[in-house]
Amino acid sequence: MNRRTTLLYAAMAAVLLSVALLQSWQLALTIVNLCLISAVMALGVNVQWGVAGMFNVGTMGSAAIGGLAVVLVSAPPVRAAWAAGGAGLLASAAILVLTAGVALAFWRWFGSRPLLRGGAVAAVLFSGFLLAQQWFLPATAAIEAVDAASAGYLGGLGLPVALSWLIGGVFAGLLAWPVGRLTAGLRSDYLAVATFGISEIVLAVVRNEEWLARGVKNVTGLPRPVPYESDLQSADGVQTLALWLGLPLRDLASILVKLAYTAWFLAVLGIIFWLLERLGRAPWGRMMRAIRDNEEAARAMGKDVARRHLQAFVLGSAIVGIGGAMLVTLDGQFTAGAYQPLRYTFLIWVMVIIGGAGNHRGAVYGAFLIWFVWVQAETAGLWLASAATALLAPGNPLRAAFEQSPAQLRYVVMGLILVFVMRFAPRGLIPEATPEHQK
Amino acid sequence: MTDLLNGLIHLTSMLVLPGLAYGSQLAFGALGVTLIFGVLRFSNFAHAEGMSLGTAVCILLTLWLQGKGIALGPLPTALIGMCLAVPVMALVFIGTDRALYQHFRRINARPEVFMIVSAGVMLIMNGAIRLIVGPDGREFEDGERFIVTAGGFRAWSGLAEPLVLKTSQAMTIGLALAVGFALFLFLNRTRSGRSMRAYADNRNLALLSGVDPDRIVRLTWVLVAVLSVTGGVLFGLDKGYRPFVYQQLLLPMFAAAVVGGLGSPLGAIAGSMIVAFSELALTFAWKKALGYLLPAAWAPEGLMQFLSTDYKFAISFLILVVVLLVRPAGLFGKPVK
Amino acid sequence: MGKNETPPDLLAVEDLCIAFGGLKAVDRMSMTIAKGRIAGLIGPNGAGKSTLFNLIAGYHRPDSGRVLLDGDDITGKPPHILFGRGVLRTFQIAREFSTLSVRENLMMVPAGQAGETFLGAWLRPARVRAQERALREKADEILEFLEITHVADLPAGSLSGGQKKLLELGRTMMAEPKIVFLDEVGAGVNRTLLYNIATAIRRLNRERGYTFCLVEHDMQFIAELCDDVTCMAEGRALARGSVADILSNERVIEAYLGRGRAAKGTGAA
Amino acid sequence: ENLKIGILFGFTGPIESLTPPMADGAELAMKEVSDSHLLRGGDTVTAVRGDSTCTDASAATAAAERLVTVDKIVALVGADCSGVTTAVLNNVAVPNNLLMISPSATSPALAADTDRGLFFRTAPSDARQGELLSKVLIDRGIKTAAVTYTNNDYGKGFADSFVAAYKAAGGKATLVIPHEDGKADYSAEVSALSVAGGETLVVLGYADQGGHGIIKASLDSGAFDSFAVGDGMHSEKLTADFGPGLKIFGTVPWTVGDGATKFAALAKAAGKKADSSFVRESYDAAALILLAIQKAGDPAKAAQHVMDVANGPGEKIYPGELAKALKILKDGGNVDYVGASDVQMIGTGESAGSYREFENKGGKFETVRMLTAE
Amino acid sequence: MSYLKAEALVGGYGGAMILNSCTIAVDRGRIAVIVGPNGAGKSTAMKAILGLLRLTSGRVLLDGRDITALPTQARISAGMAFVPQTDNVFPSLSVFENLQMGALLRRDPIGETLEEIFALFPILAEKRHQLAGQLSGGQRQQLAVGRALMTRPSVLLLDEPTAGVSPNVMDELFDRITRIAAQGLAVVMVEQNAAGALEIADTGFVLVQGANRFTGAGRDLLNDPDIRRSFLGGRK
Ligand SMILES: Nc1ncnc2c1ncn2[C@@H]1O[C@H](COP(=O)(O)OP(=O)(O)OP(=O)(O)O)[C@@H](O)[C@H]1O
Ligand SMILES: Nc1ncnc2c1ncn2[C@@H]1O[C@H](COP(=O)(O)OP(=O)(O)OP(=O)(O)O)[C@@H](O)[C@H]1O
Ligand SMILES: [Mg+2]
Ligand SMILES: [Mg+2]
Repeated sequence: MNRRTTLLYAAMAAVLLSVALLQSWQLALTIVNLCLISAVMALGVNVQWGVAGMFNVGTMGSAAIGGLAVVLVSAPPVRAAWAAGGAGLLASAAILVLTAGVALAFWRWFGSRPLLRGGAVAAVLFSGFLLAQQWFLPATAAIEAVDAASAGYLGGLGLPVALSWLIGGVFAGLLAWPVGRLTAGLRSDYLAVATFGISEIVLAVVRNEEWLARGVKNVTGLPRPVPYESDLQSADGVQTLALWLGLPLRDLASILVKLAYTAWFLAVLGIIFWLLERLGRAPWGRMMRAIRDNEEAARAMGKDVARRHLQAFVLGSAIVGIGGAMLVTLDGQFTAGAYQPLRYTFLIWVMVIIGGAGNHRGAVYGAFLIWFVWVQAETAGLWLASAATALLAPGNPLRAAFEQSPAQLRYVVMGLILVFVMRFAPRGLIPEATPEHQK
Repeated sequence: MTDLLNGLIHLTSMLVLPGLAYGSQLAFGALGVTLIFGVLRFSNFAHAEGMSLGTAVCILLTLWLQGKGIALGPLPTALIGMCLAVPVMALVFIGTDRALYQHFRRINARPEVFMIVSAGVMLIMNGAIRLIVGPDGREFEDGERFIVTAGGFRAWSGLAEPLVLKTSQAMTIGLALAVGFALFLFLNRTRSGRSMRAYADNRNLALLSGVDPDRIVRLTWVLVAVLSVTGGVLFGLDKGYRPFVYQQLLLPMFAAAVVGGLGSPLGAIAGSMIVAFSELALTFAWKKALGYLLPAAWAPEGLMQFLSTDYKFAISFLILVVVLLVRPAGLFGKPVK
Repeated sequence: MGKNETPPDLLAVEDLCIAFGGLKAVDRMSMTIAKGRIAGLIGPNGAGKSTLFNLIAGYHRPDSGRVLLDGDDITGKPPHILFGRGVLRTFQIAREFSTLSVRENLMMVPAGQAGETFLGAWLRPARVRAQERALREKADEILEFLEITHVADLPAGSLSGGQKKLLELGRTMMAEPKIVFLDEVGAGVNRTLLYNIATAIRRLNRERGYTFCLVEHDMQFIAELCDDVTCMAEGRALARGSVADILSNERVIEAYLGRGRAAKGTGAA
Repeated sequence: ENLKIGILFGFTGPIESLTPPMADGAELAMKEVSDSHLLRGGDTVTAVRGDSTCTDASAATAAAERLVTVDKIVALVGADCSGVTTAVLNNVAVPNNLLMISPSATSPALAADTDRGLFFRTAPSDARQGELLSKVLIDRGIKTAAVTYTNNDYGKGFADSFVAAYKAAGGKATLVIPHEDGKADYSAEVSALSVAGGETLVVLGYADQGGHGIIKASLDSGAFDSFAVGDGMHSEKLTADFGPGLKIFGTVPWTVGDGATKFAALAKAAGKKADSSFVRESYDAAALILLAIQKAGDPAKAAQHVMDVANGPGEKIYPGELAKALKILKDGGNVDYVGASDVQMIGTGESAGSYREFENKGGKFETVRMLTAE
Repeated sequence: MSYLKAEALVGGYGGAMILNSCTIAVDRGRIAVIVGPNGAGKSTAMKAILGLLRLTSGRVLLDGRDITALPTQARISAGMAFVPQTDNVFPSLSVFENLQMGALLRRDPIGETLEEIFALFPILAEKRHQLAGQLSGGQRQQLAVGRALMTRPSVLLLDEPTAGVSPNVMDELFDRITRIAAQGLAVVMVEQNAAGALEIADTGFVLVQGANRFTGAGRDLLNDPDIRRSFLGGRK
């Protein structure tokens, strides 16, 4: 780690510490936890963009799938719903699988006659789709009717929630695989539009398929991997500790819970970071940089570019999925409406860019910095607004506009930071180390 | 016979006209996107915000004009406001370029860098819009709203199905086609247009051929200002101005530009129509139309919808992905290496 | 195979065709390259030489025809598969990995590096390190050979046009291929250096048994290196034979060399 | 002493155009109390705003955490959207024993008993309003209707209960589809609805979001000319935009004693917007908090008294009468807060309230009749 | 006094100096050829003459006027034309449009020049509607030279115009360059095909590590065995 990096990290730590001391420990820890989760997501994006040069702006979709995994793994199962529609759902799934198989077989058979092949496959897919719907629609209707206000979905498996993080990664990776297969060869603009679109489609499914995770009605009360504050408050050890520290019991319990989360997230981030650093320093990293520089030449040098792209794409998406799962766990709920591109794609991208694309240390740093700014911009905005408007006359419409919406300044602040960093440190605050850079 | 007419009128008013109008509205955006991509070589994420900002400026100017008692008779006053807003926005765009993009061009930054910077610009413009007009919606349409009204048409034709044509729709459709074609001619037939394309292709060599790069950049932004203000205002007239609705157009706009082939004006128009019509046609409930057009015995029971409207977004992307896989350069794009 | 010459054919092209739009860039082209030989491919600009290379190396799919390597059909196989089978090509317009250092440009070439897989990178650091050391030594040798050791640590993007060509050649030396297709190695390379390259090619051919196929417009270079030469024009083979035969072939002179040159006798060794 | 009350609404995000008037409404109540100097020993009340973003649970949690631990608020008006409200309730309010009253979170999931009696809402219950709206349609003799709802928990819950009640009463919902707020174009939705047909279009959305777009597209294409709406669409901006002749009717929480009218007068006097969605509920949420504090004496215990002040028995309290209520409570009396939206808490802290059937008459929304649950 | 004179140029790309006091001069009607090893700075010297490179010291004179401070654009309008070594066509413009771009600054009819160029490179006439990006390497090179000739320049700078061009066309090209120069153009040409180029050169510059090593008449350099061996690749 060079001096600049150390200095920047130290400054970040100092800022967080000052939040703890000047504002409150709870707030500081809340921010840190989110920073850690953001860092995981940023690492995922960094694998795709910084390392493989793939402009994937479908991060939101991976995060949502990761979050969905938490519901499917750790929520308690709704047996009544399974009884009502489980069979129908499985039947339609079986039909879909069968359809895919038949379609594949036709694809092989009619290999030499493209028109016939296309027609046959389309016909098979279409009729399979219609057939599956015969079971699917009544089944989902039945499921959604089961205690619609609080259930109305299949529920999960009731497994430990930390396991769902891993599964979340796997889910996101599995989704990324076909997406990557389809889009990995596209150039950056197209890849951007395509992945953006696909993530919107994923979200449309999550929002509208209620039997899966209650759609827009949200799944709340998901289990957590840490104790509840109220349990801690009544624990003897905690009470003694509170007395000893001279802290209100309620504050201490809340701090302890947050610290427990911090420990979990730190561990996950640490493992992912280590694995990625290792990969980057190995010939894999060199190969990826070569591919990023010139795909065609890499291909001529025997590198299977499509496969490598897919590899990075899936790996990155899986990491984002893990981050998404951790986030849902921390919130304790899965909110389909919460997935907005500005928050789950754009913000993560800003973190990577500002931190320094291609450099995992930079990405992590960017995540800390940007999440901090994102959360604190509101306070800063308030302060800025009052500072700026102090100069304006009370009746001034500009002043009114400022005072009305300090929260809005959050976006402007983000835009300004982004533009300034790009302008004056285009390779980020902690740039990737390459042989002497040329324009 | 009346059934047939009713069916056709139904299709026209529910599918064809909305499709054309929506397609044309997309087309203005897609043309801007495609032009910026074609000449300045980046995908401008701030484009939708630019349209919104242009419309906001136009609304302020229109209010001012209306306050002075200026009107255009049957046409909306906003048309004058629009003409006044174009130079303002041209200045805004050129200013942004001077402050930001110019630097990145100079250091020969990768296209992704431009995209990212434009995302920053998007946020800043977003803030500017809030300052100027706030987040609330506004109606600023005046003049004659309809060319053909539902009641008027029913009374005139005696048919059960209504036909509606709005002034703003008619203007949008007409202008989109005209502007797209003019842009095509400009780029291919004029010296300036050719210089723009040459500049896009190989900046260094363009310089060596005597092209003034600054002029090209200015010219591009002026054209973009014309396109985005016109498109933004027409959209606002038709749907009612809401500042942040334009963001929602960004994606279909890009999809349209990509389907048509980034960089190709005719492609942008074709792509917009394809996106608009596929969104509408696949989620269209064909029940009524088929009921009119088919013999009574065959009249369908269900809605005859291919896909529920929940997934209409998915359609443009499905098309997009298919086009990208089959013809990566888009329908009108030229594959060049 | 089938001809009864002593060295068997390593590569055979049979009736290859490809059209761009209406233009038949390669039009029923057939040729063979014998194992261990240095074959020359010449022809006027636009004859289809680079396109033929692209077809053989898997960058385009032919409309019809076959490419055989050692008797196996390799038509339309993607480049990275061909690389694995020992088929390598360089580009007419050099394509370096611009942000990698020159040395890294060489080190990335060999296939099957343990550190290129997830498991290798994560679990077998010792093996990766050993491989890297060996690669580095090899790369340094090549840099020395090409006289570009002084730029070893610069990003390849900042090399001069000719240096990039050398790097391109250096990469093929890292790969230990069976057959190398060199598309105009000579264009833009200083002639003194070019003849050193010729020596290198000869040595690689003699000592390591690489087969070469090269496109070049410098007749002196062709004359010095090639065992036999094929002349292409308008997408098909115009003539084939020894260097001397080809250089005095009327049709070749007409289509390619030009009268003046033939008269001056430039290039005839 | 100066009491701080938090206001946590989505000042950025999808419903940002609704939230400023809502916050104004809540602050109106706080100012009223503050100016009366009757709260406990003459306490003043200050509002501290925070941004819930409406969608981002993490940002909302952080903002709430800041309000609680840094600004030291004693109770919270908010949050707005159900998702963030649940997150704030579970992650901040419960651990910190903080009273929360939301003016707009309507998700039934919030009625669960994990809230430790800390959470209430003045928002009308979707379920009840759905039934009433269906009654309105049936009583008007409308037997077929197409339905579209905003695709969130509010719209979805509302639509579910409306459709169920409508069917039970013999009506036919020809098509029930969601619409996303903030989209650019609604012609596909409207054309599907139009083909499905129906005498009227039921729009369960927001007046300055997708609902506006749906009505505009319907009028423009001639698909529907009559609209039935719920509380989210109760805004005379619609008649301002689409002309005074717009055929629109629907239900909205209202008070028998004209609490809503009184509130309108109050807001007008203060120069604030009264007829935007959830503004009255916000005023009521803040008022309830303050009255409960007065009754409890200690803000930490206020939650236990919310039901008392909301449901009476006692003197009925309307907007603008908070000083009177404080006085009564101070003297040991009882109040029954009615407020601007006829607050009536049922079960685990939901508002039952009463509703009015309104209809557009020449650009003004006028009461047709009051509706009360049987 | 030479028509074009670059004196004691010193400069580089940021870090190390690439040009270390290099001097190039050529008169109207004359051809100057620069040769030297790869990476010697030949292309860089060309860029410096055109103002594409910031100089640390040295000056460029055109017709006795100091143009060191002029931007590239002004030099182009002053009659300089340049064919870069790489990226020397507009790939997504057609061949015809590429040539039109060459004549961008001209206000007189271009038909005649066009005919001349088509006569010189018949392949360009044949492919006039094809995109330049789809040309073969040698065809591209011909187009690049054609584009520069379209400007009707007074100074023509060519960076390896014959790289990848087939022998018959190369001979034609050298021929044509001689004839063009004779019409009163000053030509500066970087060439690796030194044998061909020095043959027609009036002056030859041998550049090594950014500095002039030898200067002399083309034929003299060609016949000097030392120079031949170390720079021109002569064997015999
Ligand atoms: N993508 C393409 N689209 C259309 N035409 C093409 C394309 N690629 C090549 N061509 C044409 O095919 C012909 C053969 O080109 P190729 O590059 O193979 O020539 P070459 O023999 O390598 O010539 P050179 O010696 O100039 O490099 C040329 O006429 C060229 O214009
Ligand atoms: N853009 C650049 N940035 C940094 N260094 C550069 C750049 N371009 C060239 N160089 C360096 O400058 C030196 C001279 O380059 P130049 O292109 O002038 O050589 P040249 O004499 O034209 O060689 P060649 O005959 O191979 O074209 C080389 O060592 C090269 O590495
Ligand atoms: Mg070639
Ligand atoms: Mg050079």
